[in-house]
Amino acid sequence: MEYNDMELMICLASRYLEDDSIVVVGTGAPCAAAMLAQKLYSPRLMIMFEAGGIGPLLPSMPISVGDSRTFYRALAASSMPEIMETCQRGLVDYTFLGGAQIDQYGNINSTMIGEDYTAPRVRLPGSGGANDLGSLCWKTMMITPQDQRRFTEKIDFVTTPGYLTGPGAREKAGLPPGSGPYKVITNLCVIGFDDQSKRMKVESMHPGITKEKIIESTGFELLWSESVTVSDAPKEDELNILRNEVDPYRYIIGRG
Amino acid sequence: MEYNDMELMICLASRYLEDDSIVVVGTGAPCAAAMLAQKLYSPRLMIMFEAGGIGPLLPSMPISVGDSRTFYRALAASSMPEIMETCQRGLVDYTFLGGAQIDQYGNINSTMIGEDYTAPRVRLPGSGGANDLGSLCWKTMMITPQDQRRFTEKIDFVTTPGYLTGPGAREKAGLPPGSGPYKVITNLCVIGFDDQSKRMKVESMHPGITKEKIIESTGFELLWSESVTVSDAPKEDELNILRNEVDPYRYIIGRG
Amino acid sequence: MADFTELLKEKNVTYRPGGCGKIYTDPDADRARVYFRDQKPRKMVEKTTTVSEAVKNFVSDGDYIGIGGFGANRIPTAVLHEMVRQGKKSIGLSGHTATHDFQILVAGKCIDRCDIAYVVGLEARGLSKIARTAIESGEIDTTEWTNAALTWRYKAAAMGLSFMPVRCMLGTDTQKFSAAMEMECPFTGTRYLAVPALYPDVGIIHVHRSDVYGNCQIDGIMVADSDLARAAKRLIITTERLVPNRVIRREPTKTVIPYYLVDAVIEVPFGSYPGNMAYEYFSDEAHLRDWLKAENDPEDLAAFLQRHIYGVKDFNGYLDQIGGMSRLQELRYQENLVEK
Amino acid sequence: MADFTELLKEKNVTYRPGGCGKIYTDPDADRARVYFRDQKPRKMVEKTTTVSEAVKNFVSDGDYIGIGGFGANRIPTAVLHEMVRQGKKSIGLSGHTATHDFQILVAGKCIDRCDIAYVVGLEARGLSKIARTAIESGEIDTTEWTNAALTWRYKAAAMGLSFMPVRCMLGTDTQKFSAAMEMECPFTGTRYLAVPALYPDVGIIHVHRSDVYGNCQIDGIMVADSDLARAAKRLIITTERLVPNRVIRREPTKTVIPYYLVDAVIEVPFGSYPGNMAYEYFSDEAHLRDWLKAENDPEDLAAFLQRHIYGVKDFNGYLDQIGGMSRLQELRYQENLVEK
Repeated sequence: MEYNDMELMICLASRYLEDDSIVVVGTGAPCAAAMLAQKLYSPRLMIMFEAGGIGPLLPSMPISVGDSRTFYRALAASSMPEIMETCQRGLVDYTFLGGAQIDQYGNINSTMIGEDYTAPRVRLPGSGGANDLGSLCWKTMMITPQDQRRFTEKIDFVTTPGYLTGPGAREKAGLPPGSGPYKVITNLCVIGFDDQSKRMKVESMHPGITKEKIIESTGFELLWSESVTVSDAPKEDELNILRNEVDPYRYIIGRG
Repeated sequence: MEYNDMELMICLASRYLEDDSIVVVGTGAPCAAAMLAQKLYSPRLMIMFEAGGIGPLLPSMPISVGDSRTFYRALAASSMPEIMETCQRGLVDYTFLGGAQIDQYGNINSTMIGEDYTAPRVRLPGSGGANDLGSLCWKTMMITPQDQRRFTEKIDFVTTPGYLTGPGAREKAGLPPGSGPYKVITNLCVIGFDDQSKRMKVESMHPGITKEKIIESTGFELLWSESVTVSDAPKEDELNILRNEVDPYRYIIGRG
Repeated sequence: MADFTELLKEKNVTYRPGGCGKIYTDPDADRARVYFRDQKPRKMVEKTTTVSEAVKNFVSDGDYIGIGGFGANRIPTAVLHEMVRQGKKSIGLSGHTATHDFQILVAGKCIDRCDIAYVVGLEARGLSKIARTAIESGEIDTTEWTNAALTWRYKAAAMGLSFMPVRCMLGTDTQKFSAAMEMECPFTGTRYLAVPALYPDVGIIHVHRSDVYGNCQIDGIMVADSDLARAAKRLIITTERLVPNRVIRREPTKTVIPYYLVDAVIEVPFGSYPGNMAYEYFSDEAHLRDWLKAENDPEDLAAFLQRHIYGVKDFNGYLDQIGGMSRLQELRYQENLVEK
Repeated sequence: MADFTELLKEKNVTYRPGGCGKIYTDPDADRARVYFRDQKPRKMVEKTTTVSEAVKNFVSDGDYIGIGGFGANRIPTAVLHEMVRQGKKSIGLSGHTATHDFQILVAGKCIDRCDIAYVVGLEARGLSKIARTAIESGEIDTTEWTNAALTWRYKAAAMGLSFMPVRCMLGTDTQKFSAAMEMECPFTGTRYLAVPALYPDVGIIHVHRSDVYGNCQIDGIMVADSDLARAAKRLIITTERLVPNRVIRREPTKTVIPYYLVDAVIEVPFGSYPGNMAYEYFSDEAHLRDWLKAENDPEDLAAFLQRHIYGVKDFNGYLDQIGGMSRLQELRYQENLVEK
């Protein structure tokens, strides 16, 4: 079956969400991935939204992480402090983030492009809850297109901490030990983080994508897993459910 | 009309609770005084209980500050942190405390009698919320029988802060400026606190009580207001409402 | 018996500025206490008024405000429009995912400073051009925070404290442009950022139900509004419905905002429109798209604002403009998953 | 524009022990995080069990526990009796107004240490002689706190922190025999006590409604149970009624304890007896008086405990002893102000 980049990323991301784990997601691709995971792989995946929704029976894709869909027939309709404190307490396994720029340590910029904070070239939406989730959840995943502009040696603003400047830097800054970036899922490959150096390490390349293509789409040096595999392409049932049940109006996958 | 000491103290105390103010009360005499005030003087007096009850329509005297009467048809059934934080935020005007010992600065002991904390001669109930309320509410009132044993130069344990060691001591300790003991209502007199020295100062003597009686019932030197008056005896309507509506089973006034 | 008493020992530490941002509001808990003692309306008296009067009496130029809800969900639109109509100026804003609310106030040029976590985007709907420009141009002064940091700044105030230790922002530029302090735990030595308590001058919250005194119920997620209601020096409530006091007393467990926190109560049906109100009506996505589109051209925007805000008398006039009850009923169907 | 940025400056400060009490539980937030990650039951699976099994599996000798409710209101009596029957030893207790619950555990000689705010009195009912003696004799080691301090120690843990600044206890002997630290605000210099986060090994809470997974509703005051449920490493829930999951999902605003905090769920009708359960049944004052009276004589007490705890198989056996449904119905009438 044919698929676009967005469908590819969502399908691959959905496979990483284990059953019986807790994930805080935003709207868009992350929410689609979590919904797809629930329907195919992890029926008891617990979805939380930062504004307070806990374990809804999502009737459709939310437009906002605070809209009424996020607590439709939910287990609990709580609050923003409740969700953030649940993260800070160490109960949330996964979160999904996006951003305009990302560096080799998984630090993310969603605040501004430019040199001067007081006069940004482009002001972006900002942290919102991204910094909180990336600081406090155990494993941070990212879904993002990959190109030189986004995957850059030095990002203009560290909105959300990845591994900061490398091994030990999160702990030194006071962030909870054991937390940090986990996977980056792009339109080209799946990237993990090297245990020692905390730098990005390619784990699998998507079907038809070459190492060269990945290298030229990245503004810094990537590490490569000793056994780089080819990513499993989206399966028919994944695409069917994604298109027919998760995002029938193509709000998200229409952007791919 | 005849009345006993408990009835006397409750009636006098009720007169100090202004309308449209907020009071946190415990069970017993304080609750009776607040209920009486509501029925006679201050219909919009807002009664809170430390376990979470806010503005109930009390059907009868609560047995516990957490029982269901404390939030019967209440404006809110909240929580202990909610009440304590409302006090800490400075919204609560009055509280009422009791204790086994009290000194000239209004410091109260409800923890233990004896010299050694690890082997008390008598262990008393403890602070509960008393220290919190006496620290965080604006004005602390006390209802207590007066004798040499209770009104003592040095109390065995400062459970709840009065003015501690005198002027400025509360502020120096870090307690919120402007808070502190307000009135002590005993079976003999009504006592305020001297603005300068923060020591107890007799404001009015109950009918038939002499200055000598008060002095010999007190283990420290009392100050005397320049114009000590005679307390207004309990009025007929106060006693009637107290006996018939507030405490018909004489749970509290039966102890007087 | 486990024993951690050894943690109780003297330590010399240094508190260091963790960022170079500004503190726009006074975090002092003692001064807040005195304000609450002297100014908070302890009287349980009727507080119903009009939106126009409430904005006149309780919002002044220069005030710092906090807005209830999240994004375009359960927002007090009527009060925000009225602030624009009355031309309020130099307003400071706490911006934890403020989206359409921010957009309204920027359109009215009301805001000059913002504690910022997320304000220029409308989530999945895209970015607001005017909001973005207001920040890029420096028209609005900003200090960086995160949603959790702002939530916890409210919570510090709601608890009557002057600061709260938090574990977010650490090590990032978000911290560097915040106004947090670096500190450590007195027991464990764990590194924290201390964030200053945020006591807004005015809180504005839209709720499902309130009585005339201001005892309020909210259905669904609370976002940060429980703490905001407690942190705010003055509090304006708009409510879908005014209900008798006995409705409140029937289920006291549901009261999330008690009357003594509230200065003004106004019944505003569909008061979160074009935002979503849980269990009542869904957001009007078409209208929000129209607004975003109008921002592409200053003349279009001026006409749009004239039609929907400046040119109408009040919020009911706005509801007439957008299609009245017919449109609102569509949004109600959408919210309640009714197939038309 | 008001500006408080000058508060953001470097300060050298000293943290000083504020008391000579003991810290019985580990306040470290990082270690708590790891426990929660590795041990908290993330699976939404059926967790119903018996009281006896729950106490066997989730309460060990030496554990430190926190009990829900307040005094003799909404207490998990069945679990406390079972702890006595199983002879649990060396239990630590968080004692914010623990009254009949404390009395039960003291009668069973279960407790050896207590963070104490209020435990020997039964409020208006008078003092428990055995509770008092256990403390006067030194049989139970104590550290002083207040109700608010213990509440805020739970809250620190519930927020995932290792401490919380508080404004109570300052300047008193209560402080001197606590295990608080003296500190000051990084912004304002205001003096605070820091209290250590309290993460109990086990929380035990009685609720009105739970589904089989542990999603719980409580009617009426929450006391400190929202924070206790989040602070506790393990959590045992007894519930007046088990309800289908769809009842929970119908009103998600009412869920105060979500399933992932819960290790065991047991339906125990009248589970707070002889305590009060709001909207269900009033406290049995006659029975509580009998208990207090029995404490005057060791033989009387032994007989009383034999009859009501040791000699019955389970909590339903206890309810039979005290008069069964006839007596319980009287208490229900009393609670609901029904004139018989």
